[in-house]
Amino acid sequence: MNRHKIIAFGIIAEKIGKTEFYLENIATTQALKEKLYNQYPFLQTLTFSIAIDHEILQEELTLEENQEIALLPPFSGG
Amino acid sequence: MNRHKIIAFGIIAEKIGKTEFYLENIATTQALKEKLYNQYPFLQTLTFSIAIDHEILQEELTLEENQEIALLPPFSGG
Amino acid sequence: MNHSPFSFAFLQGAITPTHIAEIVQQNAAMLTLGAHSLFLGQVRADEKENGSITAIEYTCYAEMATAQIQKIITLHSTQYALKSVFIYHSIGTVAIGEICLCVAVGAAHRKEAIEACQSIVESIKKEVPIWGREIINESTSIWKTNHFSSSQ
Amino acid sequence: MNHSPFSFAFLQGAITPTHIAEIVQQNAAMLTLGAHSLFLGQVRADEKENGSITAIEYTCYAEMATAQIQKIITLHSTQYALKSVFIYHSIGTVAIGEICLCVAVGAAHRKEAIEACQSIVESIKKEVPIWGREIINESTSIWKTNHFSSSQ
Repeated sequence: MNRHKIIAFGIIAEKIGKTEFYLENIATTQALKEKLYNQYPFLQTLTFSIAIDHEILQEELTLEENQEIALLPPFSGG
Repeated sequence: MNRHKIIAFGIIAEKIGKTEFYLENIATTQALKEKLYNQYPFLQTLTFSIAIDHEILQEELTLEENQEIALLPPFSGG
Repeated sequence: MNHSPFSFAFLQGAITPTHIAEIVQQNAAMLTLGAHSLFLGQVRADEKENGSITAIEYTCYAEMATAQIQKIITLHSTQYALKSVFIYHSIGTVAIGEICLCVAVGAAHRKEAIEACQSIVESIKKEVPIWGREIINESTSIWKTNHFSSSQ
Repeated sequence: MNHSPFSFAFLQGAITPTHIAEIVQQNAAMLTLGAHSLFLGQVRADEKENGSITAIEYTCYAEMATAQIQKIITLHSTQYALKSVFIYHSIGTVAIGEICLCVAVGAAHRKEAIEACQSIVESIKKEVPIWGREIINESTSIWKTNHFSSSQ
């Protein structure tokens, strides 16, 4: 069984009420998104990126142990 | 008889050895240029502008009393 | 202050005119540098539905933001043959009238300095995980949106 | 320092980091200003035939230069809806590594500030009667040439 820590920022952290949580048994980024949409339906209507180990996800991947998974709303620095 | 004061800057002042001089009996800007080219032949091979009362000369004009006539080599500020 | 001519730091709170002067001073030591181009972002008292903005609270994904900015610096330094790049971004609360971003670029000639500075500012707004929450009053805030968002 | 947000001055000798900080400070008082774009010109130790440059000596046609810069400020302020324009140019001797020109523009948004600053710098180099004499050593100097010259 794998277990991934997910960290959240900005409006996503605000809406889910925490800056980190865990998801279990997600083998791929597709499975990750399904689980997220299921658990937090508001994410279906929000633009956001997923970063795996600080790299923005560009195509679907198999997830590995100890990766840092982050949910990033649109950037608004500057 | 009219008499005009001419002021010179940069490389022009350096080459003629002074920053101001007088020319007499010049009724137009064409006459001014002829006299300048005659008196300082190096001006024929140098790019420069003439300013009349702080305005760059765009077309030939009749000169009036008490105008400030300036000889300006290419600008190199900044 | 970091003494490499290519450096980035998050600063807690506002960036001050003194910080800017220190950056300018560092560039002045470089005898092949002919042009500095600086961009400073400042918090505006924009009017919103429930009142006007009084401050922006910045948060970031620190490790990723730092990595992204280092990439932006490396990319631009090479592409534009830059002599120096100094970047500061605020974290935490920055009040209206205060500076939250400084990008200072040094190059031999003005064309490279100006183009690189502008491109770095756009890259920071697009590619770096920083978020601003616009504070209206004690009970209201709005998540800031940039004119573009990440293409993901 | 002039307290109008649209001002120009010739400074004797180099422009210092403290002058830059003062300009930044003045913009910080403006609550509708969101972007500063600054350009600083610095004297480079370029190699010439008889040695490398050690300083530039600036002279100007003061009345005309001031009138031209005021025109440039008015034109750009209107065209780009600027909140502030501060311009300093050095007169006299400026050593290598020192700053000879500062153009600092403030606007609501970055696009206007950056474009206006760049255009003002180009206008100053093209349209303002200032001349630089590059000092190589005690007996040699060369009149500086900008990348373009007056079209007249």
